Amino acid sequence: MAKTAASGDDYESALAQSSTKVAEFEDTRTGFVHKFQHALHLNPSLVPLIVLLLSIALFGALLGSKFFSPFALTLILQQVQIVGIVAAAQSLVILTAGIDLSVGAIMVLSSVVMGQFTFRYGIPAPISIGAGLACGTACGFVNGFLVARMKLPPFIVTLGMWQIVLASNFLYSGNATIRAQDIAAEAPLLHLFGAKINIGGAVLTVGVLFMVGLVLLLSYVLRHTAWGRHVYAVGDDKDAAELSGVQTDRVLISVYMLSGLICAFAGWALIGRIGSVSPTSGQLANIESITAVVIGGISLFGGRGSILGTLFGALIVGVFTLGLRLLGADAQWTYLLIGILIIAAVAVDQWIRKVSV
Amino acid sequence: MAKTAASGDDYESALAQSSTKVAEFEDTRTGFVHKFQHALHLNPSLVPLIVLLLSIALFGALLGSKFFSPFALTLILQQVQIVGIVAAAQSLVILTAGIDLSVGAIMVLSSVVMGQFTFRYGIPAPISIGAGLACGTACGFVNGFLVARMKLPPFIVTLGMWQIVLASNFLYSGNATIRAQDIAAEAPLLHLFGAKINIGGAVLTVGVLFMVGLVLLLSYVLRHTAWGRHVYAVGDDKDAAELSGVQTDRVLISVYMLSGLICAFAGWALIGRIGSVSPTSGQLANIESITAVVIGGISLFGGRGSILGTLFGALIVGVFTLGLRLLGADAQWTYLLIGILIIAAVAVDQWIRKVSV
Amino acid sequence: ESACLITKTDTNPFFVKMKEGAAAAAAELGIELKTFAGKIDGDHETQAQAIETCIADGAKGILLTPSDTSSIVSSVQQARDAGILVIALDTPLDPVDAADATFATDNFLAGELIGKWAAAKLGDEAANAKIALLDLAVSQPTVGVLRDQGFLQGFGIDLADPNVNGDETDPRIVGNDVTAGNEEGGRRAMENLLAKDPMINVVYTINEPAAAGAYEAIKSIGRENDVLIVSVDGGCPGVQNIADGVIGATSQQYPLRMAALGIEAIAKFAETGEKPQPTEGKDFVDTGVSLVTDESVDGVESISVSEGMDLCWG
Amino acid sequence: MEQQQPILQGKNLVKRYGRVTALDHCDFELYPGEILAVIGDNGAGKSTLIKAVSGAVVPDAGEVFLEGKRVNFSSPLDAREHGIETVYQQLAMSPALSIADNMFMGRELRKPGIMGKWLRQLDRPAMEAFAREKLNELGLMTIQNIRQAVETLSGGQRQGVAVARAAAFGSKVIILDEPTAALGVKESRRVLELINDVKSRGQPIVLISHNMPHVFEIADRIHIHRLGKRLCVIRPQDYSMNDAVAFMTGAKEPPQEALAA
Amino acid sequence: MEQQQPILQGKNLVKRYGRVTALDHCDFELYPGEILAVIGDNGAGKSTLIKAVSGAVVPDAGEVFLEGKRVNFSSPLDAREHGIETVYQQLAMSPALSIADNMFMGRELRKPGIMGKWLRQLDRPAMEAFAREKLNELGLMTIQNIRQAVETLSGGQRQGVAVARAAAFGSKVIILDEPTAALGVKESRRVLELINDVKSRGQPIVLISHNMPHVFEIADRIHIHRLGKRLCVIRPQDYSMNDAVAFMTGAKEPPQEALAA
Ligand SMILES: Nc1ncnc2c1ncn2[C@@H]1O[C@H](COP(=O)(O)OP(=O)(O)OP(=O)(O)O)[C@@H](O)[C@H]1O
Ligand SMILES: Nc1ncnc2c1ncn2[C@@H]1O[C@H](COP(=O)(O)OP(=O)(O)OP(=O)(O)O)[C@@H](O)[C@H]1O
Ligand SMILES: O[C@@H]1[C@H](O)[C@H](O)CO[C@H]1O
Ligand SMILES: [Mg+2]
Ligand SMILES: [Mg+2]
Repeated sequence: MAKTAASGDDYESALAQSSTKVAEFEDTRTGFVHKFQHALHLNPSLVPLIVLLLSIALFGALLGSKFFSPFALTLILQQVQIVGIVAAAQSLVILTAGIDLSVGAIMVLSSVVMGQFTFRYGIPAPISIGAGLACGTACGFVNGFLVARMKLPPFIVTLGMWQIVLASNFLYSGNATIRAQDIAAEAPLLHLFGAKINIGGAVLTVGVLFMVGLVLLLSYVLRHTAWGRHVYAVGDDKDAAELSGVQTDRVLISVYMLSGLICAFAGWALIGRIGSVSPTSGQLANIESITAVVIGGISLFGGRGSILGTLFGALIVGVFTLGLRLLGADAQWTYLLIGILIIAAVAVDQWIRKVSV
Repeated sequence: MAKTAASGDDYESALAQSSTKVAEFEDTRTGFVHKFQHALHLNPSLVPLIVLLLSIALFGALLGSKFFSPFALTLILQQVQIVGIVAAAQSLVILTAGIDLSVGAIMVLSSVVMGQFTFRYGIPAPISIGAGLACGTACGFVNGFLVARMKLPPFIVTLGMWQIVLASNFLYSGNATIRAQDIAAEAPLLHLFGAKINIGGAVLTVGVLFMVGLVLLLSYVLRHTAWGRHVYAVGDDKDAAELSGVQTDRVLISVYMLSGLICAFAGWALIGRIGSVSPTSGQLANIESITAVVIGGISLFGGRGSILGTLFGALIVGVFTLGLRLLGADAQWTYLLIGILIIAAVAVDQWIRKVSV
Repeated sequence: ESACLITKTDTNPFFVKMKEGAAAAAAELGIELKTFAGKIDGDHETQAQAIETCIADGAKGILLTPSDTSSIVSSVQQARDAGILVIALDTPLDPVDAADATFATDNFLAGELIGKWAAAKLGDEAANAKIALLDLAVSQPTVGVLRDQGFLQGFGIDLADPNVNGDETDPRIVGNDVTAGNEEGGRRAMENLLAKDPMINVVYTINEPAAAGAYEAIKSIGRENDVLIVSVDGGCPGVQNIADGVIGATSQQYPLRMAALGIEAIAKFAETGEKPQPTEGKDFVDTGVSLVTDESVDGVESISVSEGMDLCWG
Repeated sequence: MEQQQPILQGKNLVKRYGRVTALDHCDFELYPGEILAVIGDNGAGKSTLIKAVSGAVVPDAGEVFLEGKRVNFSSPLDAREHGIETVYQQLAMSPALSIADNMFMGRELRKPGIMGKWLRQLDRPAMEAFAREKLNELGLMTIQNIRQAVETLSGGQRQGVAVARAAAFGSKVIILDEPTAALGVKESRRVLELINDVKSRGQPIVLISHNMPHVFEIADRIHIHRLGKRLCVIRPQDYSMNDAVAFMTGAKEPPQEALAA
Repeated sequence: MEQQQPILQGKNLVKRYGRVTALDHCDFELYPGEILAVIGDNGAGKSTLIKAVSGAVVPDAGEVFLEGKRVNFSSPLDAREHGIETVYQQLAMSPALSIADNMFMGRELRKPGIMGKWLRQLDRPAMEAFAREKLNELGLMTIQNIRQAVETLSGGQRQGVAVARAAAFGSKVIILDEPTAALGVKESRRVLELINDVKSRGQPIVLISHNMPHVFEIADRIHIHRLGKRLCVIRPQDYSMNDAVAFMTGAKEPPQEALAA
């Protein structure tokens, strides 16, 4: 035993001359394929974009100009806008390793508040809209508080809120619809997101632009601000984030509040899209938004993925749905084929990721 | 620098005399409360049981004999049986850090196969039932294969399967219900799980006993067999499990297959419960089963929790639902209150866990 | 005395009104009313649980709008065995006599009326019509099938299997899509079918919210004046939409009447043990259906929008 | 030194997990400007002790004092705001985030001008340059890509990032839980130099380590932990490494005067 | 020894992650019955090397031979079935499971008689007794509760469990990636004794370590890794620790004959 430590004399004296060059290796691989692989490796959110382009190409080839018409392509954007906006909210929450099952309910309640405040109480539309947005944010705050401070599982908190908010929505609205014609006549501001804009031939709605703008903005915030990094850190490993100085509770609460606010905007956009204020809308918003998020490559375990992917995920589903309908599949077959295509889309996605190391 | 290593001579020679006693500490805390806390610490699945007992006591106090009647109490069991069986399947999948959104669809398709094979093709009931069970297992195999071998996210795989299986169910059955009267007359074996058994005054059905037996069996298997430990290890950290010698793919595929098989049994039980074979059943089985799992204390991130908790979770929801209905709340108020109660139940659960260290 | 009302959902204004009608009648007759509903249309398991709860609760009678007309029969039998009067509202059970009585709209007839009206409205052009069918759900619940097939029958299209939507081969049909019976689904389904053929000129919708959504889609391509939309329900917003030219005609049903009749029957049963009798010549008590439109056509009986407004609900 | 008031002190700390006792009425003192080493067997309770005084674990009983004032840290953030910077043994890092993101977590640099002020944009280049510099100082020349996610680093590289983070941001007290465990010969030596630097700036340091030569080289005092308790405190000049190892493994009884220390 | 056929061999192994090169045409040989130490800077690629030869990572290029036969391990399980037992640096353990469950993961003991044969019941008492014994052998006397979840163990206790697992189950080759990094003085010494035991049973061992005295004490040959490559192989009796450190940090050029080794 004595040998061990004894032989250790001064073995560190050589360190003074040790190399101080940062390690570098030449990469002898060249060519387009390799460059492309490398680009994918650096920007994994491009992968769902490729899948999206592939599916557009597929349906374009099958359907020709019927699908490649400006009408069909902008229609997809319009059909996707509500899910896209809600999925942006859902992405934020899922990035924190949470889940928000109350998005659809918050969206509908907010739109009902906007409508009922205007029509039942005669409050001017801008104020009613403000009230609707505040309502969504408040619901989000309750979610965030219960998750962050009470440490309850997000699934249960938002499941409970879903039931609570939805029931409140029905009880408050008395299930009454406010008709599009009345809104157009008396409070056209509620229809703002439905307004059409002609950009270089393509007809887009304010809602579509809002969705795209929102995703770009959130993408910037998530990548380039401290708050954005903290969202990822909380989702990645909450304890580690806390230990390294992130105010995790505050981040969580702000994320759920922002999610609520975005859902309220989605409620406003919903009025623009369906014309009327209807308390029975948005029943599939939960599952559709989570689907978009997962197809877009964000991990349900939090901390990994990009919100741009979510937008592509939502569009992929939109392309499949419209494409299959145009191909003439009936409702039940469409439903079945979409199931297959979603699995196929993610399989292609995984495969691209695998080869892009 | 020289000092470092040089002074290290032979500092290990003292080791020969080092103590060889395993560390032990006296615990000076005594009393019932402490014992109770300690029991909870060792068996976290007792926590939802306590919440369950508390809620039974609550509604008992509010409703008296209406609720404490053998009829009402066994009714809860009967109402919970389908969700309970499906939630057992869901628990297995969630323990592996997966999720199974196709449970409800597999259940219904299996029951439809049992019914249609018997009545459309005139195959003897036992064989048809076998076909239904095989059908559920096969669906589970597809899920498992895609998750384990293709490495696709379980959420997407089972979401896709949900759509595929549900649409197949509608297409295959032509949306036709097989009536209870016909089943009773021609294939009473399909009604087996609905058969009533009188055990000391309480009326139970075969389905209820099956649910309880299934949960106990799975609980044994998960705790006391190698396969059970592997299920936990895969959910805990799949890479680690793989590195330490678990055949993770095989475990995953077996879990999804077993889940499919259990769902097929749930389909059989469903025929017993509703009398007929109806392709529109089970639409809420996904969300209800996941809810039971999470209330029961299993983590959606896998690897933690006990299947006994799931049974208590399902019963907690059953107690709330029946209790509130008997109290006369109307449907929307019931939903609202159930939302609140579910959050409260989990909050109490968290609180008990916190004090039971 | 207590009674239960179990509806398919309680989010559809149709059922909300039905509940109000029942509550009003119950208050008048001194009956305690408990109400239950499925979570979504087609959710018959929650309805079965509700029946069990009513039995546990000792109710005298149950009013039920069944989500699955044959599946629920076993639960209904259980209630009847417990001495409870069970009345089906809106949708008959299968078999009809599984309930003690049925107060309902004839949904097939409701569809047939709007089908006939649309065909008559188009006149000779009916032979070249391009028809979109906006149904309820992929699971094809019975109301959805009855109305859709009734419409096609009225329009003069061969039904193939009358129990299945979408198996027709008539080239005038552009396609079927599902709406979930709300505005959002109505708009999406309409857009999908318009992308397939933008020249659609007849739209059948399962109900008026779906019709309102479909109208938004049609309006957004500027064809709102070329397309005929027909629907079913006769709720106040729907009738107002006829006045505004959104919908051409709708088949109005009377949920308040169904509910009130139901409660009265239960009160009577509790008092005398007497059960209600069906309408002459039918196996249920027909609570009536009327075609509401301001553009009446020959050969189809209709009422005006202002009459419809007086009778509307919700 | 002991005559002074301790800058950080724990009294009678107890922490139990179910039937497991991690801290058993343990005391702890850190004096201004000193390097205090904490040594002890695996599982003796060293990490739990420093977690208890740095807010990462709330003790069941006992008190913590910072500069003589009783404190109740409810989170590591609390302790950090009081100037206690800790490198935990399990290395609190966000695996999917980059080296720079991790180093600046919670104190990010923003771009100068409107980009930073109004758009709150992070100054990635500055953060990355700083991170690269700190890692070079530690001799971690093998990190090829400063944008690498921390989870893709080698064990030693990861530890280097954590140590660099703690050292980079000045504070009242620095606590290092086995900072050199995964480090190579060169990198370990740099960390020891760094500890001496920090000390020369007047900041006290707590160093947990199993490396006796290192401990005896740089510690001013050595806290020997055994079975959840402070067994004794010795000065490296008074005892040999062999004695220290004998005390901590229970081979020898500690001397009376050291017990009182 | 070198005249013999290597029991485990890697040739020209390459592994890249994006633009990061972890293995750069690296060779590796382990001969029967020897203790081969692998040393090198942090991030030099040691862990990647042993992952590549044990199936945990599939190299981009290069070949692996076991007893002269080309093998293509696609998973660690593959390698394990061929008798290669590895303790990875990141310690592959299931955090929520108990010590005994982890030690026997994949080779559980079943109860004798029908309980085991028909009900496939695990023999928990036997597994726990065995685990306790192995941990005692390693000197880990601080584990109070053998049923503890691994995630609640101290850093060193956890490493002890991993090492005990590898040592307990005999195999052709044992690979240990920094097995003593988190261990205390006593526990490290026990691991070295254990390695010598294993060697005396005739099984070869690969030991990655940053502890030069340990390496020079027990290694038969030392593979020096630098910048993703094998720089040279030396025998401890031929060179001093100072030389080894100089080679691995790039302070000195390695001698010609060692390059050929
Ligand atoms: N969450 C926990 N649950 C149960 N026991 C725990 C928990 N955390 C720590 N312990 C136990 O407390 C004791 C002290 O652990 P601690 O991590 O403080 O040891 P340590 O002295 O830092 O050891 P090492 O040198 O190995 O890092 C150990 O026996 C450990 O198993
Ligand atoms: N998944 C990965 N992605 C990117 N780079 C990686 C990945 N895994 C390893 N590397 C890089 O490969 C190089 C070699 O890592 P490796 O873990 O083999 O080093 P090591 O010699 O074991 O170091 P240590 O002594 O610190 O454990 C490092 O520069 C590391 O950053
Ligand atoms: O009759 C009702 C309503 O018309 C509703 O729109 C759908 O469900 C039916 O049963
Ligand atoms: Mg420690
Ligand atoms: Mg390594």
